[in-house]
Amino acid sequence: MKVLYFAWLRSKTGVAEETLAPPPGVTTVAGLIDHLKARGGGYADALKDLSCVRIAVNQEFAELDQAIGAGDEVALFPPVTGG
Amino acid sequence: MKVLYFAWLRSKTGVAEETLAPPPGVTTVAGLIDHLKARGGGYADALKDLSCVRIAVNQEFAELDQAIGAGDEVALFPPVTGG
Amino acid sequence: MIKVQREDFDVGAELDALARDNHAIGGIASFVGLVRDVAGAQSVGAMTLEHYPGMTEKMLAKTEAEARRRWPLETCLIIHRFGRLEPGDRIVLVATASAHRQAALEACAFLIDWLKTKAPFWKLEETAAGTRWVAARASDDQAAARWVAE
Amino acid sequence: MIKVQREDFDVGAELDALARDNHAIGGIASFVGLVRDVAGAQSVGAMTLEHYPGMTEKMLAKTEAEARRRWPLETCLIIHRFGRLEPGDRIVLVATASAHRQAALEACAFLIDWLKTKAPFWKLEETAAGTRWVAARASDDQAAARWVAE
Repeated sequence: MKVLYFAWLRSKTGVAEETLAPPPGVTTVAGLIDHLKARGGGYADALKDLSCVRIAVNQEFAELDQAIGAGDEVALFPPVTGG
Repeated sequence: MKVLYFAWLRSKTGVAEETLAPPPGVTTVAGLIDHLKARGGGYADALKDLSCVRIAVNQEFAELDQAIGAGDEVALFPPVTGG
Repeated sequence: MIKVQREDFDVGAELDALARDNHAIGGIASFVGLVRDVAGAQSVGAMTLEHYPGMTEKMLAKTEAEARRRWPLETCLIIHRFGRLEPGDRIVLVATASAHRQAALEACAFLIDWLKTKAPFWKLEETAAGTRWVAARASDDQAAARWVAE
Repeated sequence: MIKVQREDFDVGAELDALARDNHAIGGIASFVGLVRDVAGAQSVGAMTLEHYPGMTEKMLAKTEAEARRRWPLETCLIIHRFGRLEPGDRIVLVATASAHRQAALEACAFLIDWLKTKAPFWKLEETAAGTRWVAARASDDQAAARWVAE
Protein backbone atom coordinates (compact mmCIF):
# COMPACT_ATOMS: atom_id res chain seq x y z
CA MET A 1 0.00 0.00 0.00
CA LYS A 2 1.28 3.43 -0.96
CA VAL A 3 0.57 6.29 1.43
CA LEU A 4 1.11 9.92 0.43
CA TYR A 5 1.13 13.05 2.60
CA PHE A 6 0.71 16.61 1.33
CA ALA A 7 1.14 20.14 2.69
CA TRP A 8 1.35 20.32 6.50
CA LEU A 9 0.64 16.60 6.85
CA ARG A 10 3.87 16.05 4.93
CA SER A 11 5.71 18.65 7.03
CA LYS A 12 4.53 17.03 10.27
CA THR A 13 5.14 13.39 9.35
CA GLY A 14 8.39 14.32 7.59
CA VAL A 15 7.42 11.89 4.82
CA ALA A 16 6.02 12.64 1.35
CA GLU A 17 5.36 9.05 0.35
CA GLU A 18 5.88 5.63 1.85
CA THR A 19 5.08 2.07 0.90
CA LEU A 20 3.83 -0.04 3.75
CA ALA A 21 2.39 -3.47 4.30
CA PRO A 22 -0.71 -2.77 6.33
CA PRO A 23 -0.94 -5.12 9.31
CA PRO A 24 -3.84 -7.59 9.38
CA GLY A 25 -6.90 -5.84 10.74
CA VAL A 26 -6.30 -2.63 8.76
CA THR A 27 -9.13 -2.82 6.22
CA THR A 28 -10.36 0.79 6.12
CA VAL A 29 -8.87 4.28 6.00
CA ALA A 30 -9.83 4.70 9.66
CA GLY A 31 -7.86 1.55 10.51
CA LEU A 32 -4.85 2.82 8.58
CA ILE A 33 -4.97 6.16 10.37
CA ASP A 34 -5.10 4.46 13.78
CA HIS A 35 -2.13 2.35 12.72
CA LEU A 36 -0.18 5.47 11.68
CA LYS A 37 -1.09 7.42 14.84
CA ALA A 38 0.23 4.54 16.93
CA ARG A 39 3.68 5.35 15.56
CA GLY A 40 3.52 8.51 17.68
CA GLY A 41 5.71 11.59 17.04
CA GLY A 42 4.95 13.52 13.86
CA TYR A 43 2.31 11.00 12.78
CA ALA A 44 0.32 11.35 15.98
CA ASP A 45 0.62 15.13 15.75
CA ALA A 46 -0.41 15.26 12.06
CA LEU A 47 -3.43 13.01 12.58
CA LYS A 48 -4.68 14.19 15.97
CA ASP A 49 -7.56 16.28 14.54
CA LEU A 50 -9.19 14.44 11.64
CA SER A 51 -11.59 17.32 10.98
CA CYS A 52 -8.59 18.99 9.29
CA VAL A 53 -7.64 15.92 7.26
CA ARG A 54 -8.98 14.99 3.84
CA ILE A 55 -8.58 11.54 2.29
CA ALA A 56 -8.17 10.25 -1.24
CA VAL A 57 -8.05 6.58 -2.20
CA ASN A 58 -6.68 5.91 -5.67
CA GLN A 59 -6.91 9.64 -6.39
CA GLU A 60 -10.60 9.97 -5.57
CA PHE A 61 -11.94 11.69 -2.45
CA ALA A 62 -12.91 9.12 0.18
CA GLU A 63 -14.27 8.87 3.72
CA LEU A 64 -12.87 7.19 6.84
CA ASP A 65 -14.93 4.04 6.33
CA GLN A 66 -13.62 3.45 2.79
CA ALA A 67 -12.28 -0.11 2.40
CA ILE A 68 -8.63 -0.32 1.39
CA GLY A 69 -6.23 -3.10 0.48
CA ALA A 70 -2.60 -3.79 -0.33
CA GLY A 71 -2.73 -2.41 -3.88
CA ASP A 72 -4.29 0.92 -3.02
CA GLU A 73 -2.86 4.43 -3.04
CA VAL A 74 -4.04 6.39 -0.01
CA ALA A 75 -3.38 10.13 0.31
CA LEU A 76 -3.82 12.26 3.44
CA PHE A 77 -3.88 16.04 3.13
CA PRO A 78 -5.47 19.22 4.48
CA PRO A 79 -8.51 20.87 2.86
CA VAL A 80 -7.37 22.14 -0.54
CA THR A 81 -6.46 25.79 -1.14
CA GLY A 82 -5.79 26.08 -4.84
CA GLY A 83 -7.32 28.37 -7.43
CA MET B 1 -34.38 71.44 -30.96
CA LYS B 2 -32.20 68.66 -32.34
CA VAL B 3 -33.91 65.36 -33.16
CA LEU B 4 -31.90 62.19 -33.89
CA TYR B 5 -33.05 58.86 -35.33
CA PHE B 6 -31.16 55.57 -35.09
CA ALA B 7 -31.32 52.10 -36.64
CA TRP B 8 -34.64 51.37 -38.38
CA LEU B 9 -36.16 54.66 -37.22
CA ARG B 10 -33.44 56.35 -39.26
CA SER B 11 -34.04 54.01 -42.23
CA LYS B 12 -37.78 54.71 -42.15
CA THR B 13 -37.66 58.49 -41.67
CA GLY B 14 -34.72 58.74 -44.07
CA VAL B 15 -33.17 61.25 -41.69
CA ALA B 16 -30.33 60.76 -39.17
CA GLU B 17 -30.56 64.15 -37.54
CA GLU B 18 -32.58 67.30 -37.98
CA THR B 19 -32.92 70.63 -36.26
CA LEU B 20 -36.43 71.86 -35.87
CA ALA B 21 -38.30 74.65 -34.20
CA PRO B 22 -41.06 72.86 -32.34
CA PRO B 23 -44.41 74.54 -32.89
CA PRO B 24 -46.11 76.11 -29.88
CA GLY B 25 -47.96 73.45 -27.94
CA VAL B 26 -45.16 70.85 -28.27
CA THR B 27 -43.92 70.72 -24.69
CA THR B 28 -43.34 66.99 -24.20
CA VAL B 29 -41.82 64.06 -26.11
CA ALA B 30 -45.37 62.81 -26.79
CA GLY B 31 -46.23 66.16 -28.32
CA LEU B 32 -43.12 66.08 -30.50
CA ILE B 33 -43.95 62.57 -31.71
CA ASP B 34 -47.50 63.60 -32.64
CA HIS B 35 -46.04 66.55 -34.52
CA LEU B 36 -43.62 64.26 -36.42
CA LYS B 37 -46.30 61.64 -37.20
CA ALA B 38 -48.48 64.38 -38.70
CA ARG B 39 -45.83 64.75 -41.42
CA GLY B 40 -47.01 61.35 -42.69
CA GLY B 41 -44.86 59.10 -44.94
CA GLY B 42 -41.79 57.56 -43.33
CA TYR B 43 -42.36 59.48 -40.09
CA ALA B 44 -45.86 58.07 -39.63
CA ASP B 45 -44.57 54.59 -40.45
CA ALA B 46 -41.57 54.80 -38.09
CA LEU B 47 -43.68 56.09 -35.17
CA LYS B 48 -46.86 54.07 -35.60
CA ASP B 49 -46.04 51.58 -32.81
CA LEU B 50 -44.45 53.38 -29.88
CA SER B 51 -43.97 50.11 -27.96
CA CYS B 52 -40.97 49.59 -30.29
CA VAL B 53 -39.58 53.10 -29.80
CA ARG B 54 -37.20 54.20 -27.07
CA ILE B 55 -36.54 57.83 -26.21
CA ALA B 56 -33.53 59.75 -24.94
CA VAL B 57 -33.53 63.43 -24.01
CA ASN B 58 -30.10 65.01 -23.74
CA GLN B 59 -28.60 61.51 -23.94
CA GLU B 60 -30.55 60.11 -20.98
CA PHE B 61 -33.39 57.60 -21.31
CA ALA B 62 -36.75 59.36 -21.03
CA GLU B 63 -40.48 58.67 -21.17
CA LEU B 64 -43.23 60.12 -23.36
CA ASP B 65 -44.27 62.64 -20.72
CA GLN B 66 -40.78 64.14 -20.40
CA ALA B 67 -40.88 67.94 -20.84
CA ILE B 68 -38.72 69.27 -23.68
CA GLY B 69 -37.78 72.68 -24.98
CA ALA B 70 -35.97 74.41 -27.80
CA GLY B 71 -32.44 73.68 -26.54
CA ASP B 72 -32.91 69.94 -26.06
CA GLU B 73 -31.51 66.96 -27.97
CA VAL B 74 -34.18 64.30 -28.46
CA ALA B 75 -33.30 60.86 -29.85
CA LEU B 76 -35.74 58.20 -31.07
CA PHE B 77 -34.52 54.63 -31.56
CA PRO B 78 -35.47 50.95 -31.22
CA PRO B 79 -34.65 48.86 -28.14
CA VAL B 80 -30.87 48.51 -28.03
CA THR B 81 -29.07 45.37 -29.28
CA GLY B 82 -25.39 45.87 -28.47
CA GLY B 83 -23.03 43.72 -26.46
CA MET C 1 -12.44 52.70 -17.84
CA ILE C 2 -14.57 53.04 -20.98
CA LYS C 3 -13.47 52.75 -24.58
CA VAL C 4 -15.78 53.04 -27.60
CA GLN C 5 -13.85 52.35 -30.76
CA ARG C 6 -13.93 51.02 -34.30
CA GLU C 7 -10.61 49.15 -33.88
CA ASP C 8 -10.14 45.64 -32.52
CA PHE C 9 -8.58 45.19 -29.08
CA ASP C 10 -6.01 42.80 -27.61
CA VAL C 11 -7.69 40.94 -24.74
CA GLY C 12 -4.46 39.69 -23.19
CA ALA C 13 -2.84 43.12 -23.25
CA GLU C 14 -5.96 44.78 -21.82
CA LEU C 15 -6.22 42.30 -18.94
CA ASP C 16 -2.50 42.56 -18.21
CA ALA C 17 -2.75 46.35 -18.09
CA LEU C 18 -5.67 46.11 -15.63
CA ALA C 19 -3.69 44.17 -13.05
CA ARG C 20 -0.25 45.64 -13.59
CA ASP C 21 1.44 46.70 -10.36
CA ASN C 22 -1.71 46.26 -8.30
CA HIS C 23 -1.02 43.30 -6.03
CA ALA C 24 -4.28 43.78 -4.17
CA ILE C 25 -6.02 42.10 -7.14
CA GLY C 26 -6.77 38.42 -6.55
CA GLY C 27 -8.84 37.78 -9.64
CA ILE C 28 -9.91 39.20 -12.97
CA ALA C 29 -13.21 38.14 -14.49
CA SER C 30 -13.88 38.97 -18.11
CA PHE C 31 -16.38 38.45 -20.88
CA VAL C 32 -15.66 38.78 -24.60
CA GLY C 33 -18.63 38.97 -26.97
CA LEU C 34 -18.04 37.71 -30.52
CA VAL C 35 -19.98 37.98 -33.78
CA ARG C 36 -21.74 34.66 -34.07
CA ASP C 37 -22.71 33.03 -37.32
CA VAL C 38 -25.63 30.67 -37.12
CA ALA C 39 -25.30 28.20 -39.96
CA GLY C 40 -28.19 27.63 -42.35
CA ALA C 41 -30.73 29.91 -43.97
CA GLN C 42 -30.23 32.60 -41.31
CA SER C 43 -26.46 32.59 -41.84
CA VAL C 44 -24.91 35.98 -41.06
CA GLY C 45 -22.18 37.26 -43.35
CA ALA C 46 -21.30 40.31 -41.31
CA MET C 47 -22.94 43.00 -39.25
CA THR C 48 -22.65 46.71 -38.69
CA LEU C 49 -22.91 48.13 -35.20
CA GLU C 50 -24.42 51.60 -35.13
CA HIS C 51 -24.34 53.63 -31.94
CA TYR C 52 -25.24 57.02 -30.47
CA PRO C 53 -21.94 58.82 -29.90
CA GLY C 54 -22.04 60.75 -26.66
CA MET C 55 -24.90 58.81 -25.12
CA THR C 56 -22.93 55.56 -25.50
CA GLU C 57 -20.03 56.84 -23.44
CA LYS C 58 -22.42 58.31 -20.88
CA MET C 59 -24.35 55.04 -20.44
CA LEU C 60 -21.21 52.89 -20.26
CA ALA C 61 -19.69 55.22 -17.66
CA LYS C 62 -22.91 55.01 -15.62
CA THR C 63 -22.85 51.22 -15.87
CA GLU C 64 -19.26 51.13 -14.69
CA ALA C 65 -20.04 53.51 -11.80
CA GLU C 66 -22.96 51.31 -10.74
CA ALA C 67 -20.75 48.20 -10.73
CA ARG C 68 -18.14 49.99 -8.62
CA ARG C 69 -20.88 51.11 -6.22
CA ARG C 70 -22.18 47.55 -5.80
CA TRP C 71 -18.92 45.58 -5.62
CA PRO C 72 -15.46 46.29 -4.16
CA LEU C 73 -13.59 46.48 -7.47
CA GLU C 74 -9.96 47.44 -7.82
CA THR C 75 -10.57 48.32 -11.44
CA CYS C 76 -13.01 47.82 -14.26
CA LEU C 77 -12.93 48.03 -18.06
CA ILE C 78 -15.55 48.17 -20.82
CA ILE C 79 -14.52 48.24 -24.48
CA HIS C 80 -17.28 48.26 -27.10
CA ARG C 81 -16.65 48.39 -30.83
CA PHE C 82 -18.82 49.91 -33.56
CA GLY C 83 -18.72 49.68 -37.35
CA ARG C 84 -18.69 46.63 -39.62
CA LEU C 85 -17.71 43.30 -38.02
CA GLU C 86 -17.46 39.78 -39.41
CA PRO C 87 -18.22 36.41 -37.80
CA GLY C 88 -15.61 35.62 -35.16
CA ASP C 89 -14.76 39.30 -34.62
CA ARG C 90 -14.71 40.67 -31.09
CA ILE C 91 -17.56 43.09 -30.27
CA VAL C 92 -17.19 43.82 -26.58
CA LEU C 93 -14.91 43.21 -23.61
CA VAL C 94 -15.92 43.69 -20.02
CA ALA C 95 -13.41 42.97 -17.29
CA THR C 96 -13.46 43.42 -13.54
CA ALA C 97 -10.63 43.06 -11.04
CA SER C 98 -11.11 42.59 -7.33
CA ALA C 99 -9.38 41.19 -4.27
CA HIS C 100 -12.07 38.49 -4.23
CA ARG C 101 -13.33 36.34 -7.05
CA GLN C 102 -17.06 36.51 -6.28
CA ALA C 103 -17.04 40.30 -6.56
CA ALA C 104 -15.17 40.13 -9.87
CA LEU C 105 -17.42 37.40 -11.31
CA GLU C 106 -20.70 39.01 -10.25
CA ALA C 107 -19.68 42.50 -11.39
CA CYS C 108 -18.60 41.09 -14.76
CA ALA C 109 -21.99 39.41 -15.30
CA PHE C 110 -23.74 42.60 -14.16
CA LEU C 111 -21.78 44.81 -16.59
CA ILE C 112 -22.57 42.74 -19.66
CA ASP C 113 -26.23 42.30 -18.67
CA TRP C 114 -26.76 46.01 -18.09
CA LEU C 115 -24.82 47.06 -21.13
CA LYS C 116 -27.01 44.80 -23.29
CA THR C 117 -30.14 46.75 -22.39
CA LYS C 118 -28.80 50.24 -21.66
CA ALA C 119 -25.99 51.07 -24.08
CA PRO C 120 -27.33 52.59 -27.33
CA PHE C 121 -25.99 50.17 -29.92
CA TRP C 122 -27.94 48.56 -32.76
CA LYS C 123 -26.91 45.62 -34.93
CA LEU C 124 -27.65 45.53 -38.65
CA GLU C 125 -27.06 42.00 -39.93
CA GLU C 126 -26.15 41.11 -43.50
CA THR C 127 -27.75 37.86 -44.64
CA ALA C 128 -28.21 36.19 -48.00
CA ALA C 129 -31.71 37.71 -48.07
CA GLY C 130 -30.45 41.25 -47.43
CA THR C 131 -29.92 43.33 -44.31
CA ARG C 132 -32.06 43.28 -41.19
CA TRP C 133 -32.01 45.11 -37.87
CA VAL C 134 -31.56 42.64 -35.01
CA ALA C 135 -34.56 42.64 -32.65
CA ALA C 136 -34.05 43.09 -28.93
CA ARG C 137 -34.56 39.92 -26.92
CA ALA C 138 -36.83 39.53 -23.90
CA SER C 139 -34.14 37.31 -22.32
CA ASP C 140 -31.79 40.32 -22.24
CA ASP C 141 -34.40 42.38 -20.39
CA GLN C 142 -34.86 39.54 -17.92
CA ALA C 143 -31.11 39.19 -17.41
CA ALA C 144 -30.82 42.92 -16.69
CA ALA C 145 -33.90 42.91 -14.45
CA ARG C 146 -32.44 40.37 -12.02
CA TRP C 147 -29.83 42.97 -11.00
CA VAL C 148 -32.60 45.38 -10.04
CA ALA C 149 -34.44 42.79 -7.97
CA GLU C 150 -31.33 41.92 -5.97
CA MET D 1 -9.09 21.05 -21.94
CA ILE D 2 -6.92 20.74 -18.82
CA LYS D 3 -3.35 21.93 -18.33
CA VAL D 4 -1.37 21.60 -15.10
CA GLN D 5 1.97 23.30 -15.47
CA ARG D 6 4.79 25.16 -13.76
CA GLU D 7 5.07 27.71 -16.60
CA ASP D 8 3.10 30.92 -16.97
CA PHE D 9 0.42 31.14 -19.67
CA ASP D 10 -0.63 33.83 -22.16
CA VAL D 11 -4.29 34.67 -21.46
CA GLY D 12 -4.90 36.41 -24.78
CA ALA D 13 -3.39 33.57 -26.81
CA GLU D 14 -5.34 30.95 -24.84
CA LEU D 15 -8.66 32.75 -25.33
CA ASP D 16 -7.97 33.33 -29.02
CA ALA D 17 -7.19 29.65 -29.48
CA LEU D 18 -10.48 28.70 -27.80
CA ALA D 19 -12.62 30.61 -30.27
CA ARG D 20 -10.55 30.19 -33.42
CA ASP D 21 -12.60 29.04 -36.40
CA ASN D 22 -15.68 28.33 -34.30
CA HIS D 23 -18.24 30.93 -35.30
CA ALA D 24 -20.92 29.28 -33.18
CA ILE D 25 -19.30 30.95 -30.17
CA GLY D 26 -21.04 34.14 -29.07
CA GLY D 27 -19.14 34.74 -25.86
CA ILE D 28 -16.13 33.71 -23.83
CA ALA D 29 -16.16 34.13 -20.07
CA SER D 30 -12.93 33.79 -18.17
CA PHE D 31 -11.42 34.13 -14.74
CA VAL D 32 -7.74 34.63 -13.97
CA GLY D 33 -6.58 34.10 -10.39
CA LEU D 34 -3.52 36.06 -9.29
CA VAL D 35 -1.18 35.90 -6.30
CA ARG D 36 -2.38 38.65 -4.03
CA ASP D 37 -0.21 40.54 -1.60
CA VAL D 38 -2.04 42.00 1.35
CA ALA D 39 0.00 44.94 2.59
CA GLY D 40 0.99 45.18 6.21
CA ALA D 41 2.12 42.67 8.80
CA GLN D 42 0.61 39.76 6.85
CA SER D 43 2.41 40.79 3.64
CA VAL D 44 3.15 37.84 1.38
CA GLY D 45 6.49 37.75 -0.40
CA ALA D 46 5.74 34.70 -2.52
CA MET D 47 4.01 31.35 -2.30
CA THR D 48 4.59 27.81 -3.42
CA LEU D 49 1.72 25.78 -4.80
CA GLU D 50 2.04 22.09 -4.06
CA HIS D 51 -0.28 19.62 -5.75
CA TYR D 52 -1.02 15.91 -6.07
CA PRO D 53 0.07 14.92 -9.59
CA GLY D 54 -2.39 12.48 -11.09
CA MET D 55 -5.28 13.34 -8.81
CA THR D 56 -5.08 17.00 -9.88
CA GLU D 57 -5.59 16.16 -13.56
CA LYS D 58 -8.36 13.71 -12.65
CA MET D 59 -10.28 16.24 -10.55
CA LEU D 60 -9.90 19.05 -13.08
CA ALA D 61 -11.11 16.77 -15.88
CA LYS D 62 -14.13 15.79 -13.76
CA THR D 63 -14.87 19.45 -13.06
CA GLU D 64 -14.70 20.26 -16.76
CA ALA D 65 -16.95 17.30 -17.61
CA GLU D 66 -19.51 18.44 -15.03
CA ALA D 67 -19.56 21.97 -16.49
CA ARG D 68 -20.08 20.57 -19.98
CA ARG D 69 -22.91 18.39 -18.66
CA ARG D 70 -24.69 21.35 -17.05
CA TRP D 71 -24.21 24.02 -19.72
CA PRO D 72 -24.14 23.99 -23.53
CA LEU D 73 -20.47 24.88 -23.94
CA GLU D 74 -18.65 24.97 -27.24
CA THR D 75 -15.36 24.61 -25.41
CA CYS D 76 -13.80 24.95 -22.00
CA LEU D 77 -10.28 25.41 -20.60
CA ILE D 78 -8.67 25.09 -17.18
CA ILE D 79 -4.99 25.93 -16.66
CA HIS D 80 -3.57 25.66 -13.14
CA ARG D 81 0.03 26.35 -12.24
CA PHE D 82 2.12 24.83 -9.46
CA GLY D 83 5.52 25.74 -8.00
CA ARG D 84 6.78 29.05 -6.62
CA LEU D 85 4.83 32.17 -7.56
CA GLU D 86 5.25 35.82 -6.64
CA PRO D 87 2.66 38.56 -6.03
CA GLY D 88 0.96 39.50 -9.29
CA ASP D 89 1.75 36.13 -10.89
CA ARG D 90 -1.07 34.23 -12.58
CA ILE D 91 -2.17 31.06 -10.75
CA VAL D 92 -5.17 29.80 -12.67
CA LEU D 93 -7.22 30.46 -15.80
CA VAL D 94 -10.69 29.11 -16.39
CA ALA D 95 -12.46 29.97 -19.63
CA THR D 96 -15.74 28.89 -21.14
CA ALA D 97 -17.12 29.52 -24.61
CA SER D 98 -20.75 29.19 -25.58
CA ALA D 99 -23.29 30.44 -28.09
CA HIS D 100 -24.96 32.31 -25.22
CA ARG D 101 -23.40 34.52 -22.61
CA GLN D 102 -25.33 33.26 -19.58
CA ALA D 103 -24.09 29.71 -20.14
CA ALA D 104 -20.50 30.93 -20.48
CA LEU D 105 -20.70 33.20 -17.41
CA GLU D 106 -22.36 30.63 -15.16
CA ALA D 107 -20.08 27.77 -16.22
CA CYS D 108 -17.03 29.97 -15.62
CA ALA D 109 -18.15 30.79 -12.06
CA PHE D 110 -18.95 27.12 -11.48
CA LEU D 111 -15.52 25.95 -12.65
CA ILE D 112 -13.56 28.24 -10.37
CA ASP D 113 -15.84 27.55 -7.39
CA TRP D 114 -15.58 23.78 -7.78
CA LEU D 115 -11.88 23.83 -8.49
CA LYS D 116 -11.30 25.80 -5.27
CA THR D 117 -12.68 22.98 -3.14
CA LYS D 118 -11.96 19.88 -5.22
CA ALA D 119 -8.59 20.24 -6.94
CA PRO D 120 -5.74 19.02 -4.71
CA PHE D 121 -3.56 22.13 -4.48
CA TRP D 122 -2.11 23.67 -1.32
CA LYS D 123 -0.56 27.09 -0.88
CA LEU D 124 2.51 27.67 1.26
CA GLU D 125 2.96 31.39 1.83
CA GLU D 126 6.24 33.11 2.59
CA THR D 127 5.87 35.99 5.03
CA ALA D 128 8.30 38.07 7.06
CA ALA D 129 7.54 35.75 9.98
CA GLY D 130 8.33 32.57 8.01
CA THR D 131 6.25 30.19 5.91
CA ARG D 132 2.68 29.15 6.64
CA TRP D 133 0.18 26.85 4.95
CA VAL D 134 -2.87 28.77 3.82
CA ALA D 135 -6.03 27.60 5.60
CA ALA D 136 -9.11 26.63 3.59
CA ARG D 137 -11.92 29.16 3.78
CA ALA D 138 -15.51 28.41 4.72
CA SER D 139 -16.59 30.92 2.05
CA ASP D 140 -15.07 28.65 -0.60
CA ASP D 141 -17.10 25.69 0.65
CA GLN D 142 -20.23 27.85 0.57
CA ALA D 143 -19.47 29.04 -2.96
CA ALA D 144 -19.05 25.45 -4.15
CA ALA D 145 -22.13 24.29 -2.25
CA ARG D 146 -24.49 26.62 -4.09
CA TRP D 147 -23.82 24.65 -7.29
CA VAL D 148 -25.03 21.49 -5.57
CA ALA D 149 -28.21 23.10 -4.30
CA GLU D 150 -29.13 24.37 -7.76
